[in-house]
Amino acid sequence: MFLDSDLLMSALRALTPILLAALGGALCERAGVFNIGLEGMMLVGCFTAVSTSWFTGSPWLGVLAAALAAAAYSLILAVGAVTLRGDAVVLGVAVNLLAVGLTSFLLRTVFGVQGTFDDPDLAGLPLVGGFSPLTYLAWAAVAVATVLLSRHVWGLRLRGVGEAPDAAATLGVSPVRYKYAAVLVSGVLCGLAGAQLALGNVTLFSENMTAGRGWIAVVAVMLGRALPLGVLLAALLFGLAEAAGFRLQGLGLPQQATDAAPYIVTLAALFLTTARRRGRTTRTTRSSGAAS
Amino acid sequence: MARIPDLAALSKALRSPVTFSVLSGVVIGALFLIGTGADPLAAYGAVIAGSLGAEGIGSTLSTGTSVLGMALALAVPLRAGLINLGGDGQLVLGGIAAAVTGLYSPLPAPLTVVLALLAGMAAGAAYAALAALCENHFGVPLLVSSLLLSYPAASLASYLVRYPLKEPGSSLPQTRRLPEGVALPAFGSSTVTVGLLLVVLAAAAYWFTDSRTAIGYEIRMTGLNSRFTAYAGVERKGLTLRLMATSGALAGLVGAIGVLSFPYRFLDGALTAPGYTWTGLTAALLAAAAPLGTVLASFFFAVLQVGGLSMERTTEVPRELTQVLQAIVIVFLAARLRFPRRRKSTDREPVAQGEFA
Amino acid sequence: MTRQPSDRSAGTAEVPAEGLSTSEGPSAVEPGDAPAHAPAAVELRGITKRFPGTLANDAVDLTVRHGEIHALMGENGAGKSTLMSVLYGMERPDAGSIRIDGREVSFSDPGDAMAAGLGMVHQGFKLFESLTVAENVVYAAEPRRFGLVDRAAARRRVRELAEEHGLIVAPDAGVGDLPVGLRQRVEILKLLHRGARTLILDEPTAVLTPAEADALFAVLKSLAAQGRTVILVTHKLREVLEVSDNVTVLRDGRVAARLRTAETTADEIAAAMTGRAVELDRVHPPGTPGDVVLDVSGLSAGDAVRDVDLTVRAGEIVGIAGVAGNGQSELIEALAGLRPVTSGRVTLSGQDITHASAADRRTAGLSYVPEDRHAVGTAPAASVADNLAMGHHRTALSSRRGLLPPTAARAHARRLVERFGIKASTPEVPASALSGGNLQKLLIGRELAHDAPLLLVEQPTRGVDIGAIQNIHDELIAYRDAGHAVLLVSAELSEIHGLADRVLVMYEGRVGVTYAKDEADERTLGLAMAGGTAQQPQAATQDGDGD
Amino acid sequence: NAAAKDSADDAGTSGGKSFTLVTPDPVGQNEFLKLAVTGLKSAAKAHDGSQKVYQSSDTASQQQNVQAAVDAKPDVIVLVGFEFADIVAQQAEKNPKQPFLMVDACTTKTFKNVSCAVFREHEGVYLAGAEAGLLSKSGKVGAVDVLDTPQFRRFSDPFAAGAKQVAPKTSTSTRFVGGQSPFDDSARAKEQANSLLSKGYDHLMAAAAAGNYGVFEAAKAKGAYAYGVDVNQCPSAPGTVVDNVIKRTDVAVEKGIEQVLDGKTGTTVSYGLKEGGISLTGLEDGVEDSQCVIAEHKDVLEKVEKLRDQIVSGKLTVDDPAAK
Ligand SMILES: Nc1ncnc2c1ncn2[C@@H]1O[C@H](COP(=O)(O)OP(=O)(O)OP(=O)(O)O)[C@@H](O)[C@H]1O
Ligand SMILES: Nc1ncnc2c1ncn2[C@@H]1O[C@H](COP(=O)(O)OP(=O)(O)OP(=O)(O)O)[C@@H](O)[C@H]1O
Ligand SMILES: [Mg+2]
Ligand SMILES: [Mg+2]
Repeated sequence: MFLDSDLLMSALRALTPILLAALGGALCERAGVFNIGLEGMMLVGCFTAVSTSWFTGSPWLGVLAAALAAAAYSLILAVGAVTLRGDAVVLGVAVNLLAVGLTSFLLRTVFGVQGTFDDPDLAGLPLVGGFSPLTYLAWAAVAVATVLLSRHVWGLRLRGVGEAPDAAATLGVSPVRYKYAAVLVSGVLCGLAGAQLALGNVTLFSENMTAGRGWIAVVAVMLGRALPLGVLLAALLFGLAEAAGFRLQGLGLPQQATDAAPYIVTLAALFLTTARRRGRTTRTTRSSGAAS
Repeated sequence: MARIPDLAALSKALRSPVTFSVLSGVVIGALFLIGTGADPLAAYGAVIAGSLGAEGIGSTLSTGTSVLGMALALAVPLRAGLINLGGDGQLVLGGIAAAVTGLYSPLPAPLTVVLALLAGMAAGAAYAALAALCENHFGVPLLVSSLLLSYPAASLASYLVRYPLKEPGSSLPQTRRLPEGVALPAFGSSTVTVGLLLVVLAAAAYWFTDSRTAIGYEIRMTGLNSRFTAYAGVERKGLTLRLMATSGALAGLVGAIGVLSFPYRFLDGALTAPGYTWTGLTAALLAAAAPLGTVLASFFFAVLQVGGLSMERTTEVPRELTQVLQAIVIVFLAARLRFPRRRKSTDREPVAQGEFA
Repeated sequence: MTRQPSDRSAGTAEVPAEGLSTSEGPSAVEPGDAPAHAPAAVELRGITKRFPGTLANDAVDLTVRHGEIHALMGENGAGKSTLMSVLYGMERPDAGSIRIDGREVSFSDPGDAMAAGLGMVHQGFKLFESLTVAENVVYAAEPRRFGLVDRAAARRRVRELAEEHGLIVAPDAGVGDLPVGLRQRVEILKLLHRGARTLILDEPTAVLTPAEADALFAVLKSLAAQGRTVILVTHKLREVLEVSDNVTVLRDGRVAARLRTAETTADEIAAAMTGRAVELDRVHPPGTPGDVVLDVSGLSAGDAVRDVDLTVRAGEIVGIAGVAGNGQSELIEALAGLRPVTSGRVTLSGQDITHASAADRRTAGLSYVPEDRHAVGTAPAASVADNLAMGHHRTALSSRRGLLPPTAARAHARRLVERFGIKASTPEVPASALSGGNLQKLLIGRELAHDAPLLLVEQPTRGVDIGAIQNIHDELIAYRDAGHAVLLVSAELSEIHGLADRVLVMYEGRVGVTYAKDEADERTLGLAMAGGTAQQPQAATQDGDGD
Repeated sequence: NAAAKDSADDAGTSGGKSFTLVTPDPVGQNEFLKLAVTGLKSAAKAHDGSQKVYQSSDTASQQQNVQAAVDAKPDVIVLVGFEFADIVAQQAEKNPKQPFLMVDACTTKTFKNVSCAVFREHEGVYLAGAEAGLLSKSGKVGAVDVLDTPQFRRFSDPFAAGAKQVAPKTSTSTRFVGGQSPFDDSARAKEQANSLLSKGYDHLMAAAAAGNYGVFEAAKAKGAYAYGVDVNQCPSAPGTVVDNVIKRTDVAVEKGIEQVLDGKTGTTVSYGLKEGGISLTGLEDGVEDSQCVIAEHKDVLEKVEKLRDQIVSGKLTVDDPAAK
């Protein structure tokens, strides 16, 4: 049968890095910071994970270092967009660009290779039940993020900060602090996404290996309306479309068609969800300025 | 802009965020170089010599053609606060349309060239307009619709050139070479073609529209406050559609120029691999889409790209350094540069203009 | 030290001011229940706050006793909000000290101020529209269970407080769905939840009907009776006289007068506010109406505007009164072409414009001064010249081929700056550099310059001080007298009363009776604005609870 | 590997001959390009000359690098890859005195100053396919290619043909990595391999460039087998990689330079099984130490050797998908 457990496994593996990054993106979105630098933060995570695992021999240290490095890297966005009030979109583009340059530069100066670093001695993450532990972590993160955002004090404050920073400030909640926290946590999650990609999905680093996954995460945030569960569904949709695409190649569909499939499916899903949303809320009137 | 440069203007220019950012980028880049044991002076010297020297200037100008073309394509909607992330798709469709026209047009060669350019522009425009329609009629944000539409376009072009349009016997996914004469004339023996003139003309037209026409004024004001222009009767959806179509036409033009220049055929991936779309976008963002600034930023990035490759050939410094440099400049500038998009009404902070001045 | 006010109110102001500003010694007045020797609830000394180009507070002293309702008055820009921001820890003063209950304090953020027992309702609401009432009330002071927000406890708390203070509002209602009167309650509940002993309310009644305002005052009085202290920031004389115990008047950042409410008059306060005698509530002579310019019949636009009929003739000003949120803005937007019309018919000078675009309506002879001058009426980042060109750029300023020579725009800007007395150093400065009053002049000047048969104008003098108000009113009257039709929406009843030849009241999207100029006194209008009955807020509460 | 460094080190030692190699992609872990660099170095050593490697990453940098190479006028400019056909044709015409050596491709027109060395990989892939056909338990063998292009079809179609030659009932299938960076996306390559493995395919030809490592990982996890390309890739996944289609780019570069220096320009040399330019690790000396699975299957090797002999003698011809 076409839909089988292998397809699902494949989809789940493919979506893990996207899911982790998209959760980070969703937190930022909720805090009112538009984060399109997920791709770059993830790539920094990939490189740090591989290099740390290589030099220490421990993939776990690699994961830890990836989370820390990507969080540190995310400070560019935090300082630029929150403290200096720069344009988040421009900063996000720059964060992505810098990550490609920086990791390629370091790949050459640290490992002396260009393109790909791979070695049989490079320790990847162990598999538990067919998945890397970070896969389970990603799913747990969905649950945690859901509870955090909807029920936890921190989440309530974060949502308030994202919606009306002035109002939060008058109640003694520092929007800056919450925005920083959201960006840093997104950095951590992107770092984990990178570690999963480079030590879980495969065990190697290659230049620009995120290959657009960060952008998909950005789209997943929009499609999932920045809700953890929504983001999960969006990532799942994309993962399934991609995994199904692989299958369809086997049925003779040209590679170019299967390449395009996930994007078309995502766009179609966006059409449907936004059309429905607009049908529901014709009443909201004065929000035209807030729509981006 | 047309003021006589006096001392105040000079000091203002020196204190401008642009100068500051470029200098910061250069300094941080130098620290990187020292950190890896290289000589910053030699490296930067190699960048300058390799891009502006006699042997490099041709490459800089031909790279600059594509970078500037894409930068203009992305600047036009950006001026009104719209971000077109689908440049790659529009570029590729422009290229393939030009290739098909070039291969199958029954007209004499010079007319075919014109027709191919027009076909490229039309294809790019139509596809970009599709993204605008997604925003206007389905409420999918332009940023996302243009990005998502870009991938299928690239896949479509890839399919066409792999199967129906493939050059028989070639082991590459490429079309046949365009017939003799179906090419943009080059300057002397250089790689610089009339394409550069076309793009520079487009830049001039953009400058003129921006500063001297009513529609340019409306676009600028929309970028600063779209509710303001809507209130004054500027129709948002129509403007989005027209701006995106223009943007796509320019991207398509770059694609057509690429196909009508050496090697005179459409080769899968050749148009997008050098990343002109991203470089162009960053140039446009850097300049806040201001016409003159966009031209200067594009030239600056072309210099960095060509110079970086040359630096790698002559010194042992990886070319990624220039990419890092480019990104640092943008980070520094972005942190100080604010776009009026999405601005809250209560914001009264002065807005830094991204003009290079 | 007390600054000597230099105007004619100085004499009267001086004596009670001395009495109020010293906490020691016998006092002639006994505001509230606090014993005279007890330290004041709030004592500001020599507060100075400077913004680039503006001295917002200049050595301001303010003493507020326990259990007192203290009014802080002043024109727009006098420094009231700034002073309260300083007190509330949102702004650091450049000089001066703050004492709460006699203890010197220094707040670095509102959290500190709240901890010291202060609470503030800000000018314009500071609420989270997507959150529920309960979430808004407990935000940043949440009852918790295992680190999670204890929603049941939050709801309980809201109900308790609501009952205790007569501020009924449904805890689970989304704040975005509440009418303004109820939002005001949520703001106050927020403070009570935090146990605020001193409540600062910055222009709390700007958006309330007189009846809602009265209900609010009843609540404030009962809070004061409980021993809480209230600082009421306002520029409405009626309210001050009705509710406060003492008044401090600010002018240009300085204390202009300290008055005891019982011993002062409206004229005295107004004079202290402006520094000269002012003719309160000027009423302009009526116009001479001509042909119908705007004819609206059965107009509906979504839920906000329902079956509205109205006409505006050349040479008359028709005023629309109403509490904010009853569809006035939506009506104007529908007329301006910014909101789709669901049914009905609109003609302008005989031309059907029901479904015309905004641009076509302007061509047909309409100009429009919107309510929100920063978000809608201007592009603050653009230059004054660019802002003044908007709307004229396709007509007067550009050639037939769509060219827009920068010189033409500059010349046009200079003309308007001169004609309307806009204070701008050059036409090239960004509009954001203009003061509120000047920005409003820019906006009104630009729209009047169209010489369009119909002018739609919303809140023409909101946030503008008295000098500028009179100026703007004169311009509008002159425009009317030149034979144009004007449709005026204002929340200021005195403005409507003073300018309009006929008055309509909008309530829940509908327009009721038309009042002639002499019928339209503030009492009548106030009643009509509340839907004909003073019980309206109560009714809305019940709706909210029913959800 | 760190080729840029080498070139800078050697740049000063003039006197002898000078050679410049321009690659279409970064050398990195690209075994094929690494071998070309090795060949270039041995040529430089043999002629007491100097060598430079210019690494490109896209069409624009390819053109700029070739231009820079031409401007420096070395004794031989070596170019590896199909991508250079148009550029070399253009430059060769403009610079008739400059000798070029193209490896792995040739210009369509012949030029006096352009020599070419091409490979018949399909012959080697065919033999690998035969091994797979003989070893497969499930009777299903597949391939993972970078992209659906003729040049990569050379690694999948003959693989299927070889398997069917020895086991006619074998079913075959090919997957293409595709995506946004097909040459580097090992994660996608791995998933493509998995999609084959989950359908029961147990022997996979890996022609996924950097993605090969992903293919090996996938095969290893499922206990299946894979085939490498260009060099001996068995050590990267011992017990999983059965054999490799060896492409002696180093030999082609070294011999090519030799010929050009000898004045034999304008010729095309084709390397296949017969010339020893294409081979399998299993058919070379030192199979025992190669860590390849095939070392344990002498019987299979015997059969494959026979096939090879037939191809070498011309009795058997392998279809070249890239020639279609
Ligand atoms: N953040 C700021 N930066 C610069 N100037 C400011 C700032 N906040 C207030 N001002 C200026 O300080 C002065 C006092 O403003 P404030 O808001 O305190 O007046 P107000 O009395 O509350 O007026 P209103 O009745 O309009 O609320 C004004 O001139 C105002 O423009
Ligand atoms: N938030 C702010 N940021 C920067 N400057 C401000 C801000 N608010 C006010 N200003 C400046 O303070 C000055 C006074 O502004 P404000 O709007 O209070 O004027 P005003 O006293 O009300 O004058 P007008 O009579 O024109 O209304 C203006 O020049 C304005 O540029
Ligand atoms: Mg105020
Ligand atoms: Mg003011």
